[in-house]
Amino acid sequence: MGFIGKGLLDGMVVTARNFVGSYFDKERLVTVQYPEERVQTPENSRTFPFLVYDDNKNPVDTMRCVACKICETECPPQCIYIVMDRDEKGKPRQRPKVFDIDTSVCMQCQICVEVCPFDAIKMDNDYEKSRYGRFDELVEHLPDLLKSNEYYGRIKPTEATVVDAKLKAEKEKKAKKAAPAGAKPPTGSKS
Amino acid sequence: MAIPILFVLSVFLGIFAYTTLVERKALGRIQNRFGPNRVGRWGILQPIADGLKLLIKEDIVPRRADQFVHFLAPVIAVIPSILLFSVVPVGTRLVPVDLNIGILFAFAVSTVSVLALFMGGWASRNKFSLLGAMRAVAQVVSYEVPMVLAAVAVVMAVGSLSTLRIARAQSGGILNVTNWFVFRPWGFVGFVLFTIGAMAESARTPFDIPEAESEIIAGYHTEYSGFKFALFQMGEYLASIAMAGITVTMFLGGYNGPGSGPGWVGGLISMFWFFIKLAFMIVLNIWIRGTWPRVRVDQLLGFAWKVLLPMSIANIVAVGMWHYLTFRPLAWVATTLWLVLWFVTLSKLAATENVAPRTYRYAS
Amino acid sequence: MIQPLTEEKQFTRTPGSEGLIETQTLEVSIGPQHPSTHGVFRMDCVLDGETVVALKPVMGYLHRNHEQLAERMAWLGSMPYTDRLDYLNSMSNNWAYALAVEKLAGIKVPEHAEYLRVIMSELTRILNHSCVIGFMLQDLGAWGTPLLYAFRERERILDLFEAVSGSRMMCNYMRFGGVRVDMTSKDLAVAKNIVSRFPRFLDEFEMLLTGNEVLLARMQRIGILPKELAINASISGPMARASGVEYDVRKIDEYGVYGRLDFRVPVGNVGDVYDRYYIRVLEMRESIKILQQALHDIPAGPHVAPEVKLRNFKIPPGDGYGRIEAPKGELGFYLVSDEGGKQPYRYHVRPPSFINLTTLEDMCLGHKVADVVIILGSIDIVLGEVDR
Amino acid sequence: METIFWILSAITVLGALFAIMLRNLVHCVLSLILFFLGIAGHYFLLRADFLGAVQILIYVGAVAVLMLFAIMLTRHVTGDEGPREVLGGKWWAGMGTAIIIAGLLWAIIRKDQLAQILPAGGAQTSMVEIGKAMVTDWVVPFEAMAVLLTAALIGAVVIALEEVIRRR
Repeated sequence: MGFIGKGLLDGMVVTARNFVGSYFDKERLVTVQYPEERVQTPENSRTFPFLVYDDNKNPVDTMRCVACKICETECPPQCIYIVMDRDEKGKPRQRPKVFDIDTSVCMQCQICVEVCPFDAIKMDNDYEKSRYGRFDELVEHLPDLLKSNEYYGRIKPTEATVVDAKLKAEKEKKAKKAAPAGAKPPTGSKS
Repeated sequence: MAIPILFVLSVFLGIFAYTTLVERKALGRIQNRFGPNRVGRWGILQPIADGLKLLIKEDIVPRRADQFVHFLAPVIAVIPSILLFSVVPVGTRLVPVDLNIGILFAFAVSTVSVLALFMGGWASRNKFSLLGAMRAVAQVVSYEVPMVLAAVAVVMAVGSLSTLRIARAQSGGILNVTNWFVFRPWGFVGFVLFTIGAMAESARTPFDIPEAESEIIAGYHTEYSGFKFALFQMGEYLASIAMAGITVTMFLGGYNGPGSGPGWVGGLISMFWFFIKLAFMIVLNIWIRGTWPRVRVDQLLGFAWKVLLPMSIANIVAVGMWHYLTFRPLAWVATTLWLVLWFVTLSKLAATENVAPRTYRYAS
Repeated sequence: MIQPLTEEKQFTRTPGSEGLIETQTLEVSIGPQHPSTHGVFRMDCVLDGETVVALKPVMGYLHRNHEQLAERMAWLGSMPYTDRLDYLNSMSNNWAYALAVEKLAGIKVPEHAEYLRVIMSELTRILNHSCVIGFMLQDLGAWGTPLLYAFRERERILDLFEAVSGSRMMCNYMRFGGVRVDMTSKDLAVAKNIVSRFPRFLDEFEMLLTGNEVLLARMQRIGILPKELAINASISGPMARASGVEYDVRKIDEYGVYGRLDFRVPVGNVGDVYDRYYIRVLEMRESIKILQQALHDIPAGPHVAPEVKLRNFKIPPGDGYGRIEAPKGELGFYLVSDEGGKQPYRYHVRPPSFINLTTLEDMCLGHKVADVVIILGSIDIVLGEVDR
Repeated sequence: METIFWILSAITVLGALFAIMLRNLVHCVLSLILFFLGIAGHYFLLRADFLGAVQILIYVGAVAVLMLFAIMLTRHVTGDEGPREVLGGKWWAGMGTAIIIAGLLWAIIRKDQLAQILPAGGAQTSMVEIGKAMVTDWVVPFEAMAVLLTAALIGAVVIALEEVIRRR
């Protein structure tokens, strides 16, 4: 075992090595100086959900969400609130009039994304969403939630390519059937 | 008289402020992080920011606290720490006060600081504070004894209690270095004993038992906030710096070093050496703080009484041997053997069956 | 149990130094806000000087109604909640729940997914163990140095978790019949890199800690948990193994592909804090071995059983208990499904930290306050799991 | 010097008075410490540096701290102040003591003994002189004191041990 105090001195050698190492070895000094430098978040990284739309000129009409409320029911902490949009006659328009996500309740589990059959809701990776208030300000409403498909393609390229291809295939299939689009929401393509 | 005192107040308070910064930076680097680096370049203004922040912070006094004692404690914590500096010879031409009882004065003053810890802990009416106060009292009382005895060795060798005389006794030799007491067998042992004692006395890790954060929140200063808290911190840091200064004076040759001398130039060089050594002691403190875990209170007391006390008495005997064996090589061999013998015996006695390396098996 | 202190009970004798002085006891409530209770947890201690003469753990400050919540939502909905049980080890919690559901529903998990699960759960184990040692040393007063070294290594593992599952701690990674996302070859390379450099970190860590005399003096013969008590109190995990109980669910159940992997289970003799510390170090070394094998042997295939639906997932009536060797001990989920089968009729967690915590008083009596915090640290509790 | 003397004296007397008159035990000890410090100040004023430092080291650093320690091992450490009678009703005992001390002091002052004890200009004591005096002229009393203290120490240990044995 050596002499008494050897363990203590060994420890001091380790800390000295780390002290010196932190000046030269990037592996040892892993701290990132946050506002100036940022870590590149991995593509899979997720924070809060957003809604995808296809056409930049007309976000509200080209959003993929049809207000089917599947995510509302499946959401484990029940942080999603959806009201379907209706026209003057009270006929459902198949798009949400209200789509609220309470980000103070949302636990970023991605289940809404997984269950959505229309690829309408996706996970954002924007982690800088601090607000001053604790209650109302943390609720995200429809206009805040809508983001373009390009944005989605930018933050998650791999995933978006797959989704785009899938949607394109579906659209072509539909076009082959030559059914009129009618009240169906326009499905996405890389426009 | 006035200039040295001004010097002590300004320079050592500055050293205190920047010790906190250096400590935080060094601990940060030891722990692979940056440490404060936002206020000014390299965090150079951090102590000022800390001071301002603590000044304008609300001062909270518990309603059931003993108001007067609670108020008095932080004040008393600082006074002895500042007084300690008065006997530290900073350079050949700069000693604040040359008392002929310098070392004794230092010990007398440093014992008063324990009162502050007790008063703070007791007056807060907090059970954690009370535990901290009890620990502080027990710890300081136990460590005083081996520390004084370790200093007695030096006093015996020099024949004076004056810190200036002690520093002077270590000049000469090759490059003003070889006569430092730390390069004597008894001096080395005394240095180690005194350093341990000083660390315990000023409640530095691994002896920060009175304010053990993970056990009793913050010990005696749990209920202090704002500038009173700052005063406690200041007292503690100043005491530890002053103790480092006294250690330097007694064992590390004080202001002596290559080039130090009585003239103006020599005086400046001697100050340089003193501060270098002081920095060394402070860095050693920080380094230890970044590495070792804290000992337990009963282990600490046991260590003081069972290991440090016998060892310091043996050290006094060694000084006697050194004094009477005028043939130096013989003195070297004899004192070294004597001290090693004691060290081995004591470590054998102290090592109980509790602490042993273990072997582990694997489940079949 | 602590009786309310009456006049007659006020004076006690310190155990050990039989009745030198009659002293007054002091009731101290350590927690719920305390630096080393690892969360909102309270210990009502009765102290005689510094010695603990009675101690009552008080839990429930973090009660979140986990089980009842699970009983009102779909099977999958509980998966993200299991992340929050033991928030350091969401991967293994996921696995325990998935395993229970798979048992109940009779789902076969593809080989590839089983290997992914082993990789994730063993990474979780080394992450947890290194952090626990760090926390314990923090309680010992080492000013965070070991903790931050552990965090430095943990960071790499968490980065991998984020790259694979999308989140660093609340991974929500496993699904019934597999895992949510496959690991890409890049992720596998990262994992291999982590595994290859981890032994070096462990060596440094041990050099810092294992021989340290202060640490030995603080840890050895402190908080001894006898083997009989460990068995009687249903202690599991590294804590039981430190007390000499040869019990590891990985070896007994051979769930997943553990039957195929070659690893040993370290067992201690004394059952004190030091054994609990060192068993964890040894377990990390075994986990590295497992990881090396798993990363080497991982076969190609689907990452999730294709027949499992995400929505409208139903389970025929019945009950099942799935358990895994989580880093903290045996983590089990007992599930009952009734006619509808859309959600659990009964959902019960067997949380290792909670059950390991029950012996706290037995371990602490007669020791000092300073020991209480490291005994608590060596139990390795996470309040999310204790209170659920 | 005169002013300092009076200030110190006031502190000392106040400390002594508070030490017996305050209700809280800890406050009493703290006042006692004030008194000790005042005495030490007087020593310094008389240029008996060594005695002053030793006064602080032993009385403040050891005796008072041991008192605090003893208090902390008893009841009321958390500061519950119980009623405390200053003289236990025996005011006449206090009066008697005061009269005796006053008489003695008066006698000493009247005979002008103080001037003989203290050389003019204060006592120039140094460590070396005290040491020499202790091991030459006063070696027998010094050793006798040492033996006495050792005996007291052993006695304390024996009493404590007996207590332990009796308890068992």
